[in-house]
Amino acid sequence: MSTLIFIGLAASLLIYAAARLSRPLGALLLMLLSGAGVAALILSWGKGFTETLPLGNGLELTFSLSTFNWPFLLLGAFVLFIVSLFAVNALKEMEHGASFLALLTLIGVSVMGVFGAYDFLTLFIFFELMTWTSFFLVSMGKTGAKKAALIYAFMSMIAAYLMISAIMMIAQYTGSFSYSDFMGMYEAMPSGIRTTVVIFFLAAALIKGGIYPVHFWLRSAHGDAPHVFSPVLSGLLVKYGYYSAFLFLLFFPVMVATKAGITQVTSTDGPNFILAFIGGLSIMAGTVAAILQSDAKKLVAFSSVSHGGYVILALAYGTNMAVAGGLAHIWVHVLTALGMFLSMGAVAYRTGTTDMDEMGGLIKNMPVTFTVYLIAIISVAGIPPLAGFVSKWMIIQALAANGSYILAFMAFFGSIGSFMYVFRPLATIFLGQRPHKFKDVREVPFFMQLAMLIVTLLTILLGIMPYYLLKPFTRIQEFIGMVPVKIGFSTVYSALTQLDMMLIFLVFGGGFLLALVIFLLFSKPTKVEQHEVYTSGEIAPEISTTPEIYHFSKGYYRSFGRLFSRWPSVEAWYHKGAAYISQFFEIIEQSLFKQSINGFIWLAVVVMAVLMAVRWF
Amino acid sequence: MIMQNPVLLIAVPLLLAFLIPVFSSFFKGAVRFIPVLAGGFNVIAAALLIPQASGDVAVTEIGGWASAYGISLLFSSQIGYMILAVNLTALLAIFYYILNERDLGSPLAYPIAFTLALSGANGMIMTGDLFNLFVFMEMTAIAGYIIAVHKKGYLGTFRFVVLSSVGSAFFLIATASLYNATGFLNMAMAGKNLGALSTPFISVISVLFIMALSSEAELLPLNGWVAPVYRESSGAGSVFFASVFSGAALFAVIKVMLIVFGINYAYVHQGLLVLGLVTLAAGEAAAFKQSNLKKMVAYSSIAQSGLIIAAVAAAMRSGVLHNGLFNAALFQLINNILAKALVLLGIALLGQATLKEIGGAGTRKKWLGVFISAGVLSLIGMPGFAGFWSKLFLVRELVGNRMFVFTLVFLLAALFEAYYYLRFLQSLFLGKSTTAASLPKTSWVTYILLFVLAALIILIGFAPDVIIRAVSGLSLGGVL
Amino acid sequence: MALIGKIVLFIVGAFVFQVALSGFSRKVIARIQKRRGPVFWQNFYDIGKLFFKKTSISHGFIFDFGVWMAFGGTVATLLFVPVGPYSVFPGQTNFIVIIYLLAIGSLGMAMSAVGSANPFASIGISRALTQMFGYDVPFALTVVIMIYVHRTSQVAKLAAVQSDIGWHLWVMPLSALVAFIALMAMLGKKPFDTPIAPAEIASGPLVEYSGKYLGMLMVQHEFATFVEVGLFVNLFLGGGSTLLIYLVKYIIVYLLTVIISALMARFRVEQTVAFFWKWPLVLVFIQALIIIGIGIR
Amino acid sequence: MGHEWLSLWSFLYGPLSIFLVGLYGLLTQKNLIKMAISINIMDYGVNLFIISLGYVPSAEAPIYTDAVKTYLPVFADPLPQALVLTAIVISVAVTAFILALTIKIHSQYGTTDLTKLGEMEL
Repeated sequence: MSTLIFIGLAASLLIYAAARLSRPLGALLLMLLSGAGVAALILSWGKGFTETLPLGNGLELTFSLSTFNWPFLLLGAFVLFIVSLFAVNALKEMEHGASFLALLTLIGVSVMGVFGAYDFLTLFIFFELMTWTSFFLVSMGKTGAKKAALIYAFMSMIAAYLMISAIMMIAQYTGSFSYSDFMGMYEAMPSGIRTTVVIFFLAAALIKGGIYPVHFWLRSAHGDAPHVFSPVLSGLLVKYGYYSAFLFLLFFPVMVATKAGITQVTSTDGPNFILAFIGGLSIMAGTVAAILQSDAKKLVAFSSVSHGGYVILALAYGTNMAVAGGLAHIWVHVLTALGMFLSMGAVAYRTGTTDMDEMGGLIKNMPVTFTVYLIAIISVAGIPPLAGFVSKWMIIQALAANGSYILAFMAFFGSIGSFMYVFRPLATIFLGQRPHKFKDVREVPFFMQLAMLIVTLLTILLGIMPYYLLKPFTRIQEFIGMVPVKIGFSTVYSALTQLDMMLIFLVFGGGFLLALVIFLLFSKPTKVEQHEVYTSGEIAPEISTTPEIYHFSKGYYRSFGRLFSRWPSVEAWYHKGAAYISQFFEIIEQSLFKQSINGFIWLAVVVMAVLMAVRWF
Repeated sequence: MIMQNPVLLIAVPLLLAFLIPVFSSFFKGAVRFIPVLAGGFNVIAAALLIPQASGDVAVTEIGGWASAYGISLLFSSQIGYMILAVNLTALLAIFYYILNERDLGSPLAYPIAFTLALSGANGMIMTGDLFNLFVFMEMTAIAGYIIAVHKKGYLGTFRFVVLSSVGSAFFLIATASLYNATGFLNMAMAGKNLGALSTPFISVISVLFIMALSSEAELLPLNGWVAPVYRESSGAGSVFFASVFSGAALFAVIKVMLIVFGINYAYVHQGLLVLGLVTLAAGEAAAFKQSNLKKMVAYSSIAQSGLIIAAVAAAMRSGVLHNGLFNAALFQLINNILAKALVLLGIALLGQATLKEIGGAGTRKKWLGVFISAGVLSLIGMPGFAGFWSKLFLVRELVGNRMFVFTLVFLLAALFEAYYYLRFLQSLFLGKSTTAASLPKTSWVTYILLFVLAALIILIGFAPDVIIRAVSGLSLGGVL
Repeated sequence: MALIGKIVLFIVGAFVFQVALSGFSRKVIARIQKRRGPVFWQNFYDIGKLFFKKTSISHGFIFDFGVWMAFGGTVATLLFVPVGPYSVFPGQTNFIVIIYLLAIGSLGMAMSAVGSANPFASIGISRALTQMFGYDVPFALTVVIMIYVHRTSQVAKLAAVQSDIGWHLWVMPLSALVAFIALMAMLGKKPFDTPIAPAEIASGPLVEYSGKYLGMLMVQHEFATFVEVGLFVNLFLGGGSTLLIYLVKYIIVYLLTVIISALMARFRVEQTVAFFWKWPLVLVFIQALIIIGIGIR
Repeated sequence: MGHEWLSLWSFLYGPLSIFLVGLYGLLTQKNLIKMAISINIMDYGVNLFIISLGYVPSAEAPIYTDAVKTYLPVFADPLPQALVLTAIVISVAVTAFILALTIKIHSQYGTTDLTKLGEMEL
């Protein structure tokens, strides 16, 4: 692995050089590399190794490939593969395309490091590598991106410092950075330190994962990042947070209990319960915020907040069903986030905007993109027979089986609310009246379509055959000594019932065919133009001249928004806090550094007097 | 071998500095190369000396006096690395001066000042004698005054002169009193005899020392000059201040603290710790608001000095020397010298003063942008660069020694530092310039030098044990 | 083969029964409003007329596709709901599958409607989704309580278990109340008919449909009704040990919704949501507390 | 010892008060020239202090002559005197520099008043 990391570093230079010659070449190189990563990982199914890279002076980096991190490494390679495929065409007009690709390669390196780490130090190093590379990548986006990147970096640094503090506390106690040492020592640590470590580490994970009270960086970072990078942010980088939460939850009481074979939460364990609750709040806040967005990418960003909530809720809930569901949901969210962000990127690539209120009727121009988006949102909303349903079903099963009504309420809230927000882009970008300026928009080029279609295909296949979705995670459950969830090729068994995705798919397909047959049996319909609609007596030609008037998708859910008009906004608090800090800094500068010379001497005399006085008395 | 005597590191530049006026009457044009000669000699000499020095401190006696009575110079491999870092950055600044700023001021005064400053800085780092330290400090300071007025920044320089003079007056009082009480000017011996003295006396002396050194080391009460001087000084000048002067002065402070006061006077270190932390916090807070790049770096430099001093003080605070923390502080010092030189030189080469003006300059001068980012990323402690390790070690030691308040202040400061430096990088690469002014030309020599510095930072970033080995043992082998 | 026969029987049976019933309900409404009303097989006429109409207007591919999806999705859902003692796929009558599969039908219809590019349709759909957000959450929770208590999420089993402990209508009266209100909203009956609101937005989603499109959507609507009312009957009224008992219960519930609907005025959409998140939600949580506190028996 | 207080005053408190006078000047004066003078006063105080430290009661000048060999006198401490020479040189240099700077400032800004300069500064 360490060799791979050095190869990755070298590759980033190579790709930069290649991309200077031609963007597609650089992107193809990256695609080949990450594709090779995907292939190698699939081939290494079931294998594992650990290796160390000594840095001297007692420091060493440890990497491993095991059942535990296999799905995550695959995830990283996969996302990069898809995105670089997408980038072959998409980067053409980007200002800093070559640097973009080089930095994206570095993200790949950080993937290997974060997911492949076998000790906390390595984990941290590659976390930080990700921070600064993704900072630049986010900065390259549209107008608001610079501010967004700064907020993003700021939050990431907070997470990093929380994490490093926790790591150092662990290291001080266990004498090493290794995961396995910590696993052995965790129970024996003094409870004060343990609590601090847990809180710090989980807070870091929550920030990175964009979970509710610390989620606000997602809106701008995901929304304003370059269209090619948003899928990576949402599909890959927030997964770092989920992964570290998962990693850390292994030491958490409930997970320990589950390891002993208990499939049911016996007590509402305090910390777990709180964490699950935070996950639940994140689901709700993300959902409501997503519904109220009018920018497509920001909408998807908040859907990430909501989905992160599912993952955290499920992982913290800790029954074997919930854990398997939560882990599966990570992969599901990768696919859906890719699907949604890539299709939004494709739309923006052609139209140059992500403002939903401006668009409409693009399905005629971009049918493939529409299909991709449609499949992605069916999965996001957790509608069978796609992959999204499996994981949501498992999570809800786990919650229902143990009677956690409040959490179940939260899960349902997010799930049903997602119908609302996923439909809005569908309706206002692809359907409805098409503004005149988008009449000549074309479908995106081949590679972009290919990248999107791969994602779509996988979403469908994993939905019909949940075995491939769940097997890696049941293997993890075996690996960490948890009772694995029972799965069949297309079936999942819970304590309450069983689910047969193939059956659902076939029945749905049958119903669809029936509908088609009935439809075709009867007389052929007449096609009409887009603007020929019933308008209760309004003047129709106006529609063709100014379609915006009849678009009616501005403020799509405005009535719903009224419900929340008086709710407190976390973001507003943060802004207020930032303003106070800024003022405070101003005062410090004025009083300590902007004196006249006499002032400085005064300052010195006072400091001297104080120092001496403290000594003397 | 003659090169083995560390006194040459001081004497050669000094000699060359005095030769400059003589030289200038014969070869007017060649004068400007003399500082290069001095700097180059020092770099080579230091590089040659380091392998021969062991971790232990070698004491070189000057003028045939036994070390406790005469002036003595200390040298060890750690001091050697310090000298190497300082001289390397100084050499860089001098190159920059020759290539870009030769016509800025008097063609005579500035070469002299640079060479003199080099000599003084080396003296400050190496000397083991308190009064000698004063002399070198003043020498450096006067050279510094000259360098500070390079770009006609009279007001900032005036501040600098006044505050620094006050500091040196304090220093003299403290030194004289210490001499009177202990009978020695030699740091080690004075420190040894300190035990017999009363606590009030030591506390007064220590406060005086702290005040005195605070002006040079950019610590809080007397560091009001830093921002205006950085802002007004030339490119070479700002590098001198950020890397050469503050590096040498910080090392001198550390030396005085370690050798004279040692670990037995918790209250001395406690005071210094608080002062350092306040400096750190205030510096970062002030830097956060700046849009002038040099002022931003200046305040950040203040903050870093505070951090280093606080860390050293914390390492000695509890009656035991925490090697790890001490080494981490020294690591941070060296990283700071190298990275800050890189950043300031880069800013000077871009020739733009504010965040807005610099917009997009990094894309127009790609390599320069890359080098600057290496420096900046090292300063904010990103992995792959030297600064990451120093930050990591600091956190490790701080958490390990349960100094949670310090950790908190340090990490918060680092957070804001990261924010404004990243903002700078963002503007550098992705911003849109507000001025139409074209960027000054940069010669390939400068690029090579910058490359060396950046490579050094990245090298340490990947193999931190080079520096760890260098700085560890300064406390172990003992200047004591 | 038997399976296919069963499927056909289910679909045809549901169609005939529900269309007849809805025709009858028109009569009921008419009587409440002191009219005579149409004959009860009027709806068969209507559907037949629509299907055999020579002209129908298409607004493009997605307009057609959405209709197929809506129809197919709803038919598929139908097959997972147990009717009395019968179900097509025994052991697969998973509640969560049913409510989410029902959503695919709704999604198809929504897509098709918005695909027509008519602003009224768009408004209607946005209201429908908003309203759905309102009622589905409390409704799902009522069922979660049951699932937890009985340790199964099979609708058939949840229905069967009531023969031992009594109907959930009596055991969990608050849940039943909530579920009934939610049912009204699901069926789009007043006061929860904002998405259609004929006088306001010209029938909303359905504004652009004609001919066989409208026919298919009407059938789809009847199937969805069959699923939704059927769920209520199964979950709260103990299903039915014979088909007849089931159908009787079904008719009573359906007519009840129709009658109540005839007496109500319309909510605004955000009022609907606010309403559902206020009282029904609170009631469900109270019910949950009671169930946790005193148990089922 | 009657002259104890006298020696204390002349060797310790006296120089220190001179130093404090200088410090006071720096604290209050707004004129650059006056500040330079204050610094100078401070330096005088310090130098005097150092010199006085070398004082040993009834000692001889530390000059090694033949006569010394015969009766081993008490020498005054020669080191402070050596030190003070250096210090004086430095303070002269600094003073010269400050004055030069003041001239420059005056020619550039037309004033030597710190309050007026403060507005131009920064």
